[in-house]
Amino acid sequence: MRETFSLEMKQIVKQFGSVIANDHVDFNCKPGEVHALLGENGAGKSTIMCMLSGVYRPTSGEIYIHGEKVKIRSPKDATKLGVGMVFQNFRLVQTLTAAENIVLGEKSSFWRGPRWMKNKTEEIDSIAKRFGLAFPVDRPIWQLSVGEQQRVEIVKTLYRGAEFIILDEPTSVLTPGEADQLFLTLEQMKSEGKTVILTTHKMKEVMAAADRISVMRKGRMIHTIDKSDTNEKDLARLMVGSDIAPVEIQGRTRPRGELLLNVENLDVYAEHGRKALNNLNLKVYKGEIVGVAGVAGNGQSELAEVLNGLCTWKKGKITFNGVEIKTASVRGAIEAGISHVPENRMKSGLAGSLGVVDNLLFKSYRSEHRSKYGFLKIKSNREWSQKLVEQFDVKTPGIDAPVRQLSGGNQQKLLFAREIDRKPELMVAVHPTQGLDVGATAGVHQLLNGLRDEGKSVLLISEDLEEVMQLSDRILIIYNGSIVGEMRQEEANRERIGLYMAGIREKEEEAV
Amino acid sequence: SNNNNESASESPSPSESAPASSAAASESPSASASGNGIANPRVAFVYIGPPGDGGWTYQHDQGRLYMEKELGIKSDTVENVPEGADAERIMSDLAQNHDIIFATSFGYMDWTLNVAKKFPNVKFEHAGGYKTNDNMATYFGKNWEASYLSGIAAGKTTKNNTLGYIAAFPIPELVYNINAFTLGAQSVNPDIKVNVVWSNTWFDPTAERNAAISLLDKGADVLLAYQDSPAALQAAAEKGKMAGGNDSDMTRYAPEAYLTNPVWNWGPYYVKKVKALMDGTWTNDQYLGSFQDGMVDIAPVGVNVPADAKTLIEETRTKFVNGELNVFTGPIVDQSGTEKVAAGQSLTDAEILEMNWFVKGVEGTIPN
Amino acid sequence: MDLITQLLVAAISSGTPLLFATLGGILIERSGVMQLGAEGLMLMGAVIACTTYIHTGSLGWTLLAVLVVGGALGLLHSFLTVTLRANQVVSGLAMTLFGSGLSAYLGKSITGTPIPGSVPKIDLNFLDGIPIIGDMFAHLDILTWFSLILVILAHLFIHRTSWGLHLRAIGDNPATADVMGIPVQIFRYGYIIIGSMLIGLAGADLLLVYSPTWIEGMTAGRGWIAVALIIFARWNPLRALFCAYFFGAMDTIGFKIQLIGSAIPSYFLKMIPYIITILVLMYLGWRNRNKPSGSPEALGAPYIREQRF
Amino acid sequence: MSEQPAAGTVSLDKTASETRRRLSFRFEIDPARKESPWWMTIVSIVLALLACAIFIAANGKNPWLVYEKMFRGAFMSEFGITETLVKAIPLLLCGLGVAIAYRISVWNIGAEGQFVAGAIGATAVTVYLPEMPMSLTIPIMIVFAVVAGGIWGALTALPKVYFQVNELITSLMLNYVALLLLDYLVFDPWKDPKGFNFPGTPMFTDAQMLPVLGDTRLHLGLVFALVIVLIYWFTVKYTRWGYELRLIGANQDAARNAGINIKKHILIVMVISGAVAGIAGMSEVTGVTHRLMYGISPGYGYTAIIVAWIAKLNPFGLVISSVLFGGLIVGGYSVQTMGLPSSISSMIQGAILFFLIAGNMISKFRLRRNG
Ligand SMILES: Nc1ncnc2c1ncn2[C@@H]1O[C@H](COP(=O)(O)OP(=O)(O)OP(=O)(O)O)[C@@H](O)[C@H]1O
Ligand SMILES: Nc1ncnc2c1ncn2[C@@H]1O[C@H](COP(=O)(O)OP(=O)(O)OP(=O)(O)O)[C@@H](O)[C@H]1O
Ligand SMILES: [Mg+2]
Ligand SMILES: [Mg+2]
Repeated sequence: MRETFSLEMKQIVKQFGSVIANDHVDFNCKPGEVHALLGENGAGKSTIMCMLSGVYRPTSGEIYIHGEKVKIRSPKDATKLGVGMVFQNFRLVQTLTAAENIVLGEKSSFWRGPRWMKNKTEEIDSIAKRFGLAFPVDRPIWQLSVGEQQRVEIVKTLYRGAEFIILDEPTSVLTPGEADQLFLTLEQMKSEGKTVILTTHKMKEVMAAADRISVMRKGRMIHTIDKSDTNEKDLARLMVGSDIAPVEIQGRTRPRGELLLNVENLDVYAEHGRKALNNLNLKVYKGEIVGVAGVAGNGQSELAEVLNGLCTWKKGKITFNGVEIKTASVRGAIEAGISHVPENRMKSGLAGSLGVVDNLLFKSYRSEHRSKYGFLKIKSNREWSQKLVEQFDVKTPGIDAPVRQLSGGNQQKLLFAREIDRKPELMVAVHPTQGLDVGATAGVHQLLNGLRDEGKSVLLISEDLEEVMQLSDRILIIYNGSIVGEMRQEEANRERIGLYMAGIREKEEEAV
Repeated sequence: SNNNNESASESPSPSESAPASSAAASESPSASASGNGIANPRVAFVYIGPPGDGGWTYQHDQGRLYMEKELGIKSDTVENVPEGADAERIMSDLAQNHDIIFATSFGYMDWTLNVAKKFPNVKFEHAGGYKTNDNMATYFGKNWEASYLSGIAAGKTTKNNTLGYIAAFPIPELVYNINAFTLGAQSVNPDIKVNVVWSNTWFDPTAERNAAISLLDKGADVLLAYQDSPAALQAAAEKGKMAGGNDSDMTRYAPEAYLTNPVWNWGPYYVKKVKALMDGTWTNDQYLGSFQDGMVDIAPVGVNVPADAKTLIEETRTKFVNGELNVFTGPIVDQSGTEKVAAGQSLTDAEILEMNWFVKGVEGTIPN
Repeated sequence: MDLITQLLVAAISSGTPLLFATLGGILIERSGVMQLGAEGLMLMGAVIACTTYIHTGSLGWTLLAVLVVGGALGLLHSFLTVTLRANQVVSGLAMTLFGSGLSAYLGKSITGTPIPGSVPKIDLNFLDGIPIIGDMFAHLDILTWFSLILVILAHLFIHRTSWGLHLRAIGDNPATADVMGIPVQIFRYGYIIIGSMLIGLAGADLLLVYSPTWIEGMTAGRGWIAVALIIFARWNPLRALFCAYFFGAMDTIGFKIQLIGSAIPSYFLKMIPYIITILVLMYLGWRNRNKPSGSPEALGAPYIREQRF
Repeated sequence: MSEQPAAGTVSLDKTASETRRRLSFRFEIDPARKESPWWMTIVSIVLALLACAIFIAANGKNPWLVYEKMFRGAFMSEFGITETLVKAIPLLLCGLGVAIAYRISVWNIGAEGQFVAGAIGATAVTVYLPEMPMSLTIPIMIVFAVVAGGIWGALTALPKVYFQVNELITSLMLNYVALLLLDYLVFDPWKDPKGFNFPGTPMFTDAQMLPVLGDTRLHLGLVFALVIVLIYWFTVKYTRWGYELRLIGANQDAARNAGINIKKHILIVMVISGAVAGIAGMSEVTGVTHRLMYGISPGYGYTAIIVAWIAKLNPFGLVISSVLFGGLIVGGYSVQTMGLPSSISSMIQGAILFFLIAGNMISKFRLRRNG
């Protein structure tokens, strides 16, 4: 058996504090295959790949490469063993050029005059061409687009002569078209004898590109199977862990109301002068859920930020509830009744070192119920927090416990408790179910649905197409900072959305 | 170094002496010469810098050691005491278990006075100031006489009639020393100019060095630094020029480049006053020493100073010892040419100690 | 010599200690670790230089001792900030306090004792005739020449060698450097130790060349100036040269102005470099608002491999 | 191009790791551990004293006697205690100033300059409004000191907020500017005309001095400091504004999302930070030196940073740490008569800080057997 696998991981356990991210995971690869590692958010895919690339050290377990037992104690060891990884969050030095990033860590020459760099640049260029991965080699990374950055990352592994190439969720930043291009690259790699490991939670990609598939769930390896022996439905069941498809969302109980939010011709510039929103138009009516789909990095974050008063706009007009919003103000947004579920809850939604009460007070501490004459109403705030914790079923050691001690799902519940308790007119929810298990996800969906049923509105910004299609009354597709397509729930299908996401307009679509 | 003093001082508490202060101050004018002596006086010195500074504090420490040897007693020192509120605390602390405290810097004046008022049974000796109390005396010396002699040496040594003077603070002590130095130089060479820069520090070798280099750049070929460190001398030596320092004999820092300078010799005074305390004859005078009693002197003249300067200095020195010469004897005009001292007249010590004008030939200004 | 030449000469002589310290600081901060302990390190360098020179009379041993002590203190800083991930600001402050205290303590017995000799000079007599260059470079001591060579070496090292590339990567994005096989923690140790040696050497230079007797606190804030110069020079060795010399020239300008007889109080002149520093940084901040600032992006943040972003 | 290692390398590697495995322990940060326990501070201080004892012993002195003398000098008499408190007042006030800035991660090391600015502000009252009763003079002095210190704080905050200039460098540069301004004033326009050119203003009149306790030097500044301690504690804990500070301190991004204007808060906090240090300067000139003079601060502003850090920015902890450091300074001078330099106290302060930060971090680690 052993010879058939070029890579084997046996009984790998990885523990972070009290969290067990990988629980006795077995994983193996055959030489020259594309192996997909499938699992929901938080299943432990990145963790096990990071152990292969030496970034994490296993708590216990063994790794074999070509039948030899090896210890991968650092990324350096991994490189020596021919393992190269493209991380979910790119590992690139922003101030260095693409070429410098690629040759970083190379031992060959101490002196790096212009001659040496020129030779290297040519070498890199030729590799990039061979795999159909073009990018400007001499430009600093901070000037490159996300797609280009990913290509730099891939060329980096190829340049370093990796035999095992790990791509961690490579398509989340790509359009379907770019993803197809990537799959062609994978073919090319395979034909050169490389083993490619692809982690993802998107079934479609798995079926398109993989030879074999491993499915992880909640830190455990569930199953490894050849693509020919399975289908999307089985995989979904394995991944989610039950036959039952995610909770059905009931249809709308009342018709949508009048116009709530109207965004016209909005231009927003992000850092380093990049144009993030480009003449964007958007309408949200009362009592509807509007989904915004799109490839990451097409202006979703800026859209959420601008609606919540976190960034200013150069041009355009925002009207909320019939009143024009003149300046960006978070306070203004909060007072107008806009709620925000930010994309990274621990980064910008919660303060990990503060307790539950303080985290619940975030947006309401200015209100008369929570404070008076500048003083907090300590006692009544605690009672109110206790009530919310019970009402939203947040599992916490106590209302003074630092929220970083809560599990991810409970943190998200806490955040929703805070945002919904304010009875918002509009909730801007960004990736609201990322990292949540099925039950928690269903809970969140129910909450969003509930808001709609009360006549409130939700702007749902998500990369998860299924979620967007399932929840939204209307789906908008954002591309390059503009809304390029709109469709009602009934009209939506993956293919159409995919074309819009790639920036191919309706007319062209019809022409094709 | 003072364990015997320590144990002896265990019992007297501050409360013993402190509450009596206000009453004691006005009680008897003769309190200054207290009747009964102290057989084994506990002596403390408060220093502005470290004894190794090579200048001012070094000389005080030499005086202290001399006193210890002469009288066979031990004394305590506290060094690097800033001229601020810390001085008051440190002296209060010392006053609790010492009989006499020498405060060896001008800037301690007010703090010493405060502490002296609180501890009427302790004697205080303040160097260079003008405020006294029943239990607080001052002492200083006519070092302008020595500056005059240094001026003679410089005047004989300079090749281009340009001298430089690095002055610590624009206080009368510096002003009269600069004037005396200039007059001394002009006594052998009337065309001499003295460039003055203020360093605004007593002791900062790098600043002193920068000041010296600026003067040398300006063209001065002989410097005198009324500072506590030998930095200026070292800088001049590097550039092949000559310089003198202050307070002590600085030959060892740069033998070739050494000019000479006024030196202090505090030992005899310290012996006298501590002995007076032992005898019960201590008084709160304002003592002004001179060549006559040896408190003021001039360091051995450097090897590269012309021989005729040496003899001239010896002769003039004898005149000072005999009291035959006053540096500030007219006619003296100030920088603007106004006559300050008429021919045949001399300034009194009190007038000299308040001097705030430069004589003609000094290039520089006194702020305000 | 005209005033400008005099200022240039003064700039070199009083700027050299600053230059050493700034270069050391640049190496340390380029690796992503803040360095606020320069004042203490410089004082330690000075006191060790003085003690060793007085006891051995040998410049070689003196410099060696300075490097060893500087390196040892650097090791302490790196253990605290790299291994224990302590707050880098506080560790630097502790270094300043500890260094000033310990140096005063160690130097008590040698205070005021002149060192028995001086740093040899390289006489380039053929330069003597040339107006400005001759005055500036004809008779510099070996440490000053070393500092000049070091500037060039540091510049080439950072921008033209593989290790320099590693250094930049470590300071900007240690996680990336790590996955590229660069031993981040070891390099940080190395740069902190080497940088601290250079800062120690700055103190030694101040003592040996500039002001050849030890006194307590003799750096008089030059270490802090060096800390500012690191930022002022924006972590670039060549710019560090000009910035250090600018501050060096400002050291003597007050006296020059007094001698000219100008009415401007010297205090205001001495303020100029500080105010200019702030103004220049404000200008740069405004100009670079749309660009990476040039400061090592991971400066101040300890790196932990398994920590999530 | 491939850097595939030979089989031999791998197996060599393996044996090495096999042997290491049995012996190796890993030191890693335990995420569940929170603050280090309170006794860690005491352990650190004791260890620091032990480490310094080595240096003292190397100097031929008995460390135990030295420490005993320091302790006696600082705490064992009415005089020692009051003097220690006199020193603790500026440390406590400056420490409160920097602590509030550190709470929102603004690294103000400019307390020294803000202290001097406050002292200058207070003295301006004696120069320009000399004839006023105490009941007016002291409050006006406080106002002037607060304004002057606040301006100095704002000068640090404005470049940070509007031009992204690192506050470390601005506040440091402003320290020098303040000290030079002080020099200018006491050497030139404000110099005591009867002071024989000594760099200092005239002595303050009785109406311009803070009342003292009995015949000690302990002055009303202590009350100012303690009142500010209480205000600080109450504000952070019970007010809306304090809540905002806590939020900014815990997570700036989240605070921005909560509608808190961080720039405005940085400005306000820096003004307050400067103002509190300014009060320290005011209380020092009116309570202790009774004149503005050259070298008014022996580095209180810098020591205060450590005082604040050791107290973990806790206002009551600050009271303890400032008294401790006041005692170290006072005790440092009292060991001079044993032939030791007073700098021993900064050596001990530095050592305490080293051990404290090390101890703080070590207690977050735990030893783990390598698996
Ligand atoms: N460095 C870390 N420290 C603490 N916990 C971690 C760390 N990395 C991962 N985890 C935890 O381990 C679990 C698995 O995370 P991992 O990133 O491997 O998931 P994933 O399958 O890659 O999910 P995703 O699809 O969101 O990338 C999660 O619960 C996460 O909270
Ligand atoms: N940093 C931490 N400090 C203390 N306790 C923690 C920490 N992280 C997790 N825990 C504890 O470990 C438990 C498991 O956390 P984890 O995030 O793995 O939950 P989970 O199984 O993913 O739940 P959920 O589905 O809600 O995300 C939590 O209930 C929490 O009490
Ligand atoms: Mg992942
Ligand atoms: Mg979870």
